This record gives sequence, C-alpha cells and structure tokens, in this order.
Amino acid sequence: MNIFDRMVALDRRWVFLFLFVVVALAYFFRSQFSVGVVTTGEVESIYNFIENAQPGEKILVSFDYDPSSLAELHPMSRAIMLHCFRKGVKVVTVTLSQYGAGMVEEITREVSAEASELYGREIVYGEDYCFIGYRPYPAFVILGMGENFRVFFPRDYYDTPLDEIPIMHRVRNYDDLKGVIAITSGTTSDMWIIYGNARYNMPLSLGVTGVMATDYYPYLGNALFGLIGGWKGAAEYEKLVKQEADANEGMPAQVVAHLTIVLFIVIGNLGYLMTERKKKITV
Amino acid sequence: MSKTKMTAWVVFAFVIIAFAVSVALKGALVTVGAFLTLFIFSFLYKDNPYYKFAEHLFVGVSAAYWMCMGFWGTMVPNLFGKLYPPMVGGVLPALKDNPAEPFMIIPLILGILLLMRLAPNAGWISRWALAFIVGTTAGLNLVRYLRSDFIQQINNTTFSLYISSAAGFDFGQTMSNIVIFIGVLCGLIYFFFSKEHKGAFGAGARVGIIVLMVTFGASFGYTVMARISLLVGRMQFLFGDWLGMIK
Amino acid sequence: MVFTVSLFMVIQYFVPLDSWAWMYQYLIDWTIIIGVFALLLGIWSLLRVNWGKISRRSENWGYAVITLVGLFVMLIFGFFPGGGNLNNYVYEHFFFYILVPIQATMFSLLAFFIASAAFRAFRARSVLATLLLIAGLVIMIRFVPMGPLSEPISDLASWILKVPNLAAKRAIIIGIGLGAVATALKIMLGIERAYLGRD
Amino acid sequence: MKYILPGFLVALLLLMALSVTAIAQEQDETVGEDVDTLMQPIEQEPPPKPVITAGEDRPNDNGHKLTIYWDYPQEATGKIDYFEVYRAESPDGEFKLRGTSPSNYFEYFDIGDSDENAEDYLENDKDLYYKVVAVVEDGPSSESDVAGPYHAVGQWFHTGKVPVMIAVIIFAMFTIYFIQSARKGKDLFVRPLAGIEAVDEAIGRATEMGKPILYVLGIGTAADIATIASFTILGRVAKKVAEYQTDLIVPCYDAIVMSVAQDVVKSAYLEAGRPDQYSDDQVFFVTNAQFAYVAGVNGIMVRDLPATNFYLGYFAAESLILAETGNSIGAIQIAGTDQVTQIPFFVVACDYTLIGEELYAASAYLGRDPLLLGSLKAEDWGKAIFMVLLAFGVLAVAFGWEGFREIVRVNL
Repeated sequence: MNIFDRMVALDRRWVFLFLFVVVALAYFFRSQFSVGVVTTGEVESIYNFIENAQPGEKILVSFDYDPSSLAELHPMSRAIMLHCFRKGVKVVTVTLSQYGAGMVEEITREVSAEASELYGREIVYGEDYCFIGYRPYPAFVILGMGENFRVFFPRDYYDTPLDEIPIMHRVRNYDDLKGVIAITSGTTSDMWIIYGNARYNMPLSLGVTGVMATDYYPYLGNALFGLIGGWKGAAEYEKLVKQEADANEGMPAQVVAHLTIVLFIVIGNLGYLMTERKKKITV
Repeated sequence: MSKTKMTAWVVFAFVIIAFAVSVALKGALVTVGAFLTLFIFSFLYKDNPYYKFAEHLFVGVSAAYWMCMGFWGTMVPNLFGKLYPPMVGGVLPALKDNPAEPFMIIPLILGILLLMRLAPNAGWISRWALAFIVGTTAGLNLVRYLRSDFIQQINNTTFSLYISSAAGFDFGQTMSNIVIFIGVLCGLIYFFFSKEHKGAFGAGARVGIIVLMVTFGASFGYTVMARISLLVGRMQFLFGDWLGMIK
Repeated sequence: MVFTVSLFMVIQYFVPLDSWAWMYQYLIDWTIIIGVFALLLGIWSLLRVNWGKISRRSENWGYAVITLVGLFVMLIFGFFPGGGNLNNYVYEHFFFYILVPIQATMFSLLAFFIASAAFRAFRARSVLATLLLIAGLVIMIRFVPMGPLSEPISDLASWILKVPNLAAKRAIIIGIGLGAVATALKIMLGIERAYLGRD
Repeated sequence: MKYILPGFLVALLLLMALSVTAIAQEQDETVGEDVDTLMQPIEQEPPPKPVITAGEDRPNDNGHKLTIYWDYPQEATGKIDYFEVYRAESPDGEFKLRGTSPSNYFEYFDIGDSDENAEDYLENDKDLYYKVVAVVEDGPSSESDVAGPYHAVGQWFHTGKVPVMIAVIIFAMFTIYFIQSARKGKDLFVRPLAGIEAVDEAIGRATEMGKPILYVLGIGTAADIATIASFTILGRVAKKVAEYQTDLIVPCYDAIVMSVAQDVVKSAYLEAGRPDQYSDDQVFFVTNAQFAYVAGVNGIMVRDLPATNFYLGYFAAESLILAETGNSIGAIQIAGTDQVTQIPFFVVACDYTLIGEELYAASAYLGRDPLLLGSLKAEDWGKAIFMVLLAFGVLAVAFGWEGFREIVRVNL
C-alpha cells in the first residue's frame, strides 16, 4: 500500500481525532490569536443601514428565539443593539417566541448597561429602547403590528400604556420605523417575509442560525436588505462595530475546523486522483 | 484471563475511579452529565459497553419522559379537563369550573379503539383512529401545500429579468435573474416523471441536476459552521463546567 | 371517514366563520389526544421487546434491564408524587443531567460526521461530484482568511447562495408541493391506502 | 385532449382576473361635517373635535373586528397627544375605552375577542356605537359625537383565498382525469429512477450475505406525507424481503407509525405467502425523542450489521448521524426525504438518494399500480402549468403588468 492508497482509505477515526484536538486547542487558546474575519455584503448592508440612520430614528428588533438557540443568536443581538445605542438609534423590541420574554428582558438590560458604560451616557428604558412583550400566533402579530402596534400590544411588557412611552409616541406601525430586524431561530422568519415584508413592504433583514441561513440568501436584495447567519455573521457584525466578543472568540475554532475539513478533502482527492491515474497506466 | 478481557477490566476500574474522584471533587450531578457525554463520544472510536449503557439509559428515560409529558400536558388538561372538569380540579384548579365538553368523548373512544389492536382479532378497529388522523391532516396538507409551495412560489419567481439600477443597466443582476429563471425551469424538468430525459428535454434535466448539485454542496458547506458550534458547546461543558479548565 | 374529515379540513380553510374555526380546533385537539393514546402502544412495544431480550437471555440482555429501569424510574416519578406537575426532584434531575447532556452530545457528533462525510464523499469522481465538491469548498474556505483572495471568494459564495441555491430550492419545493397535494388527494379519494396497513 | 390544457389555462386566468376585481372593494367614506369648535373662556383652549366618518367590518374574517375612521384637522394634530377610542352597546350606554391611536393617525382597528366569555368580546351583527376623544394630557380634551350603529360580521367565504380554491379544483380534476384514464388501461411511461432500480439489488445483496435489512421511517408522524409515501415503499420492500426470506428490522420513532408499519409488514408477508415469518418484534418502538432514537438505531446498526439501510421519510438533523454510521458498517444505503435541508447530507453520505418529490413518486414506481402512476402524470401537468404561468408572469412583468402578481397572491 503506497501513500496515495493510504490517503484514500484513511480511517475516519483519524479525521475525528484530528478534528477534536484541533478544535479543542483553538478553543483553549482562542484569546492568543485572532482571525481576520472577512465581512460580507449582506452583513455590511445591515451595518450601513444603522450607520446611516439619523439619531432619534427608530427600528424594531424582534427576538424570535428561545434560550436553546441563545448561544448562536445572542452575539448578533448584542452587536446590533450596541450599534443602535452608539448611533442614538432607538430600539423597539418584541418577541414572538413563547419562551423568549424573560430572555429578551435580560438581554436588553445587559446590553443597555454595557452601552451606558461604553458610550458614557445613560441608556434609558422608554427613551432609548423599550420592550413591548410577547403575543402568540406570530403571523397574526406580524400582520397586526402592520396595522397598529396597539392592536396586540396596548401596553408594553411592564404594563405601561404604549402612548406613555416616549419612543412609541407617534409610532403607529412599520411605516413610522426605519426598519425591522428579526433575529429568529424558526419559522417566524418566513412569516416576517410573507406577512411582514410582502404585505407592508417595510425594510426587513434577518438574523438566523447557521443551518437556516442558506434558505434565506435567495431573499436578499428583494425581501431582505441584509442577513446575518450564525456565528460567522455575528463575528462580522462585531468586527464592524468594533465590539469583538463571543462570536469572535468562537471564530478560531471555526476557522481551524473548516481548514481541517478542507485539508482532509484535499488529501482525499489527491490520493484519489493519483490512484486513479496509476490504475489507468496499469490497465 | 485473556488479554482483551484484562484491558476491559482495567478500563472499567479506571472509569469507576475517575467517576468517584470526580464526584468527590465536582459533585455528582455535573459528573453524571460529563461521563455520559464521554460515553457517547466513545462511540466515535467504536461500539463499546459504555456507549451501550448510555444509549439504553437514554432510550428508557426519554420514552418515559415523553409519556409523562403527553399525559400531564395533553391528556389531563385537554381530555379529562374538558370531559369532566371536577376530575382534574385537584391538579389544575383553574379548569375546575369550566363547563364540560361532551364532544371530547370522541377522541376518548378513538383512542381506545386504537388500543384495541393489542387484542387479537380486533386490530381492524384501530384503523378508524388512523383514518381519522390521516384524513384530517391530508385535508389540511392539500390546501397548505398548494398555497405555500405552489401559488406563493409563482408569485415569488415572477420578477423582472431585466434589472436597471440608478447606475443604468445592471448586467450582473440581470444575469443572475436569468440564471434563477432557467434554473427553476430546468430543476422542474428534472422532476418530470412521465417524459423520457432525451434530447432538449434531457439537456434541461441535466442543467437541472447540475443546479441541484451545486446547491447541495453549498448547503453542506454552510452547515459545517453550525455543527462545529455544537461541538464547541460540548467542549465548553467538558472543559469549562466540569473540569474548570477554561472560563 | 377519511373523505369526510379531509373535505371538512379543505373547506374550513376558505370559511372564516367562528363555528368552523371551532370545529377545526376540535379536530386538531382530537388528533393530538389520540396521539397520546398511541404512546401507550409504544411503551407496550418497548416493554415487550426488552422483556423478550431479558427472558431469552439473548446477547446484551443486561442493557435491556437498564432501559427498563430508566423507563420505570422516570414513569414512577413522573406519575405519582408530582400531584399534577412534574416539578419533583428525580424527574427534573433525570431530565437535566441525563437527557440533556446525552442529547446535546448526540447532536454534536454531527461535527465529526460532517467532517468524515466530506472527506469520504467530496471526491472528483464525476462531473456532478466535482460540482458538489467545488461548491462545498467555496463555501467552506470563505471562513479562512486568505488575503487578497478573500474578497472574490466571499462574493462567489454569496452568489452561489443567492442564485443557484434559490433556483434549486424553489424547484424542489414546487415538486414537493405538487407531490404532497397529489398524495393528499389520493388519500382523500381512497387510492392510497398503505397507511391503513394494506395495499 | 389537445385542447383541454389550453382551455384550463384560459379558464384559470379568467377566474383569477375575476377574483381580483372582487377583492378590490370600494370604500364609501362620507365626508365629515364641519367641525364647530366651541370657544371656551378658559386659559387653555380644548382641541377641535374629531368626527367619526365610518366604521367598517373587516372583510374575510370571522367578524369580531371593526375599523373606525375619523376626520381631524391636520394643523391641530400637533396640539394633542393621542386619540382614545370608546365603544358602547347603545348611544347612551356605558362607553368603554377600547384603545388609543397616535395623534397623526385617524383610524383605529378594534379587535374583539371571539369568545363570548372573554372580557373584550365583540359580538357579531350587533349595534355598536363609538366615540373618539382627542386627548391633551395636561389640559382639556375634546370628545366626538357618538357615531353608529356599526356591525361586525363574519363572512362565509374568504375572497383572498380564491387562487387556492381554483388551484385545488384544477388539480383535483387533473388527478381524477389521469387516474380514470389509467383505469381504462392506458399505458403510462415513467422514466427510471436510480434509487428505485437499486431496491431489488440491495435486497438481493442482503440475502446473499445473510444479513438483515434495516428500514428507518424517519421521525415523522403517520400523517406526514413523507411517512405515508414511505409506508407504501415499506410494503413493497417487506414483500420482497419475505420472498427472499431475509430479516427485516423496522425501528420506529412514533407509536402510530409503528402500528401502521406493523400492519403494512404483516400484510406484505401474508401476500408473499409467509405469514408465519412475521413477528411484532421486527417492527418495534424505540422512543420518541429525536436523539435517543438515533442513539438506539445506531446501536442496532453496529450490533446487527445490516447489509442494506433504507432511510425513507421525514428526517431532521439526525440524517447525517444515521447515514455516516450506516456507511461505517459498509451497508448499501438508499435514502429519500422531502426535507430540503437534509437532502444534501443524504446525497453526500448515501449510495442512492430520492430527492423530494421522487420519494412520493417511488411508491407508484415500485407498485406499478396504474392508479398511482396516473397521479404522477397529474403532478407532471401541475409542473407544466407552473412553468407556463412562470413564463407568462415573467413576460407580464417585463411588459410592466404587475397585476399578474396580484392574481397569484393569497391574502391572509
């Protein structure tokens, strides 16, 4: 058995071992080296969207995920909110996920505290952001908010009437917002496209998990103006707002894992092509 | 004692000692979680008694878990609670005063019919329950799929092939739209069953399968990211939560 | 039976009245309840198979005991002391410290399998396999910083995800939609009867 | 026959065009009367009065909802904070606050509950009266006159769903037509599918090797289309297996799926003349937790070493775990699912993959049942119609007729 035969018939357990060791090392030493994340157009367009907003303009951020997808989606939620607070863009938050309310409350509180520290100004509930709560049946809520936020949310999560919240003043529906960013881990993303964008035509972009992302690329440029997919997308956004955190810390592991897989594919193909050539000669 | 048996006992002793040490140092709960995690990972090397243990435990516990969830989450509030509310008053006081809904006797009967299949020679009765379930969803699927997978798709694919932007005629976008249009048509041609893939039709089908393959490769490549995230999550548990080596 | 309920489900889609929505809700509730009854059948089958293994003392019968012990411990704590809720110590801890870690670990095995599948199957055997390979590689190396090459690769990756991806998924979805509708119709008309256990 | 398809298409387009005109309803809004502002001798002068102009039922719903419109002088909107909308069941009854609207919008969508025990129940076909208050938070507010009666009504037919209904009717007609012609014995051609051709070979291989065959129905319920298609294939496979006297293992995820699979396999064995070889131990329940099921099936694979694995049905993330484990034991693997996200993994890791619709078609292929083949023909016509509509749509848009997209839009 020569080297090329071995390359073709390599026991997959070597692949497993190698991958495990490499990912573990990269994760251990994640703070030692940083990877240059290449930003992509679909993430940049969300960044630019907020960057070009005037202070005082409002966006709706919908956190449609539950704690099980928190690890993957939380970094992008944080980066987007920090960016808004830095620009003075006001954030209206909502959740369409049954188990999302407690989580959103926590995220908004944490991020606003962090932003207060970072940007040296108090981020105030009601002035800079608000959380209007959760209602079931996402499709109907999305349609309802297109009519008037008060249809499903007469009061916010803390039971304050919407008209008494300064940012909701004179905000009736999507028309009064600069746009909507929905961070979702399930079918609500389809609903935002079908019932939100198609019907009310507001600028919409999505933040989704890595598995879902390929399903939503096709909507870029028509229904969506931007898309953030998984850790990579979140890492790009963190880089754009210069607030590198969780997603960027995960990137070394991601990069070496991808490199490992690419390497093994190359080994496999090299071996395959060489043995094939030899076969042709002998026959 | 053969050599393999010896090794097995040594490994077993090692696992037991490690388990005991871990319980002493880190507490029982996180230790159980960590060892079960390692047992499952050991399957990557080969099937072994530790994986078998975790697997069989997992199957038994999960089956019971869903049975209990189904009972307390569905049967009690939606069947008993509606059929005769006072019956569940003890556990779900909120439902106690609701009016009884006699119609709920129907699923009870259908459910019992379903169980009749355990009795010999009465298996055919259970088909009534199956017919009910399948019939209901068939009707639902009929309209749902036609709406979302057929009509909605026509709407989505009907776009202008010719794109001009502020800068004038947008060549790239126009080409992309043409590729999408042709791609969809050829993809559909590939799925034709009653026509032989020959000549121009065959060429269309060939283009269709090419587009499909490119897509499959891309989806596969993209998913790697999500799967590695899962692995990193497990490492965080093993090295962070359990061993405390990383924060 | 099948025809009546399925026809009702089709018609209710077009009728927004309360009374119809009410019937619809009932039908959905019923199917869920019947599903729970069926779980009993499942548990019965599980018991039967494992008990069979134990009584025959077949290979690995010891593991069948583990399954049954896990099942009964969980069932007992799930049904009796709870008093209507499942907040008892054993039930919750079995869930958090046995089910959750094993589940997450099984899921994370995918990281390894996706690597081994890529290694084994991404070979340039034919034109189609090569296309699969190239598309996969482009998407994967978009992660890796590669200096001046990064930009065009990331653009190409985006294009693949936006254009061929859209066309292919749409074609598949339309096919599935039509196939599903045809199957639903066949069930309504009583042509497809395999689900009743006979052809 | 030649004219049937074009005929259908023309009829379809006509019907769709009609439906669009039906949807476009005219709103009759009465022009508001002049607002007479009362001058009051206090420091702060109250804002002008809103004038309710209309209260309309929402079309295409179950009732319980009304939209209230009012007029308000544009220049006065800056002076007020918001509007409050009140409702009562008689003009001099008790008015209850329904909600608010920002000062720059002059309409309110009153959604009542459809449950008569609910607090904000809005009864259908009942006289309802409204008034609107322009609120100034730290000053006097002004109230509109009571307007009404308005009614909320439930509709019998959802006009926004007309395209779906047309599609249902056309598709049902196609299917019935082709099934009828298949019944008459018309021979229908179907192209070969590699995955299906391989079934016989795969079963034969297992027999030669003396190893069992593993058939996984996926994690769908008995009502999922993919599972139903898989039952039919299971029946064919089981019959062959019984004829060859090979072992068949069917671990199940769903209990109902298990009962059906037992019946399917039992009757297949009966058909093959070997009812004695069947036992309920072949088709058994594992558990209905996704990954526990995978763990169990993986265990079966590495211990029973099947020569052939079938994965046909509904699959989620477990697809690749199963397929890779199956590959590691050297089994021939035939997979098929309608889950778009999982198809790539099967394509990569299995020998043969039925992509999406091919899975549904497989049952007809294996059975060669003219009735089932007839419906394949109907599916093909559906695709042809789709392609024609698509081409038509693209042309329509190219010539600037956006109306076409409106026809094929389904409103919720």
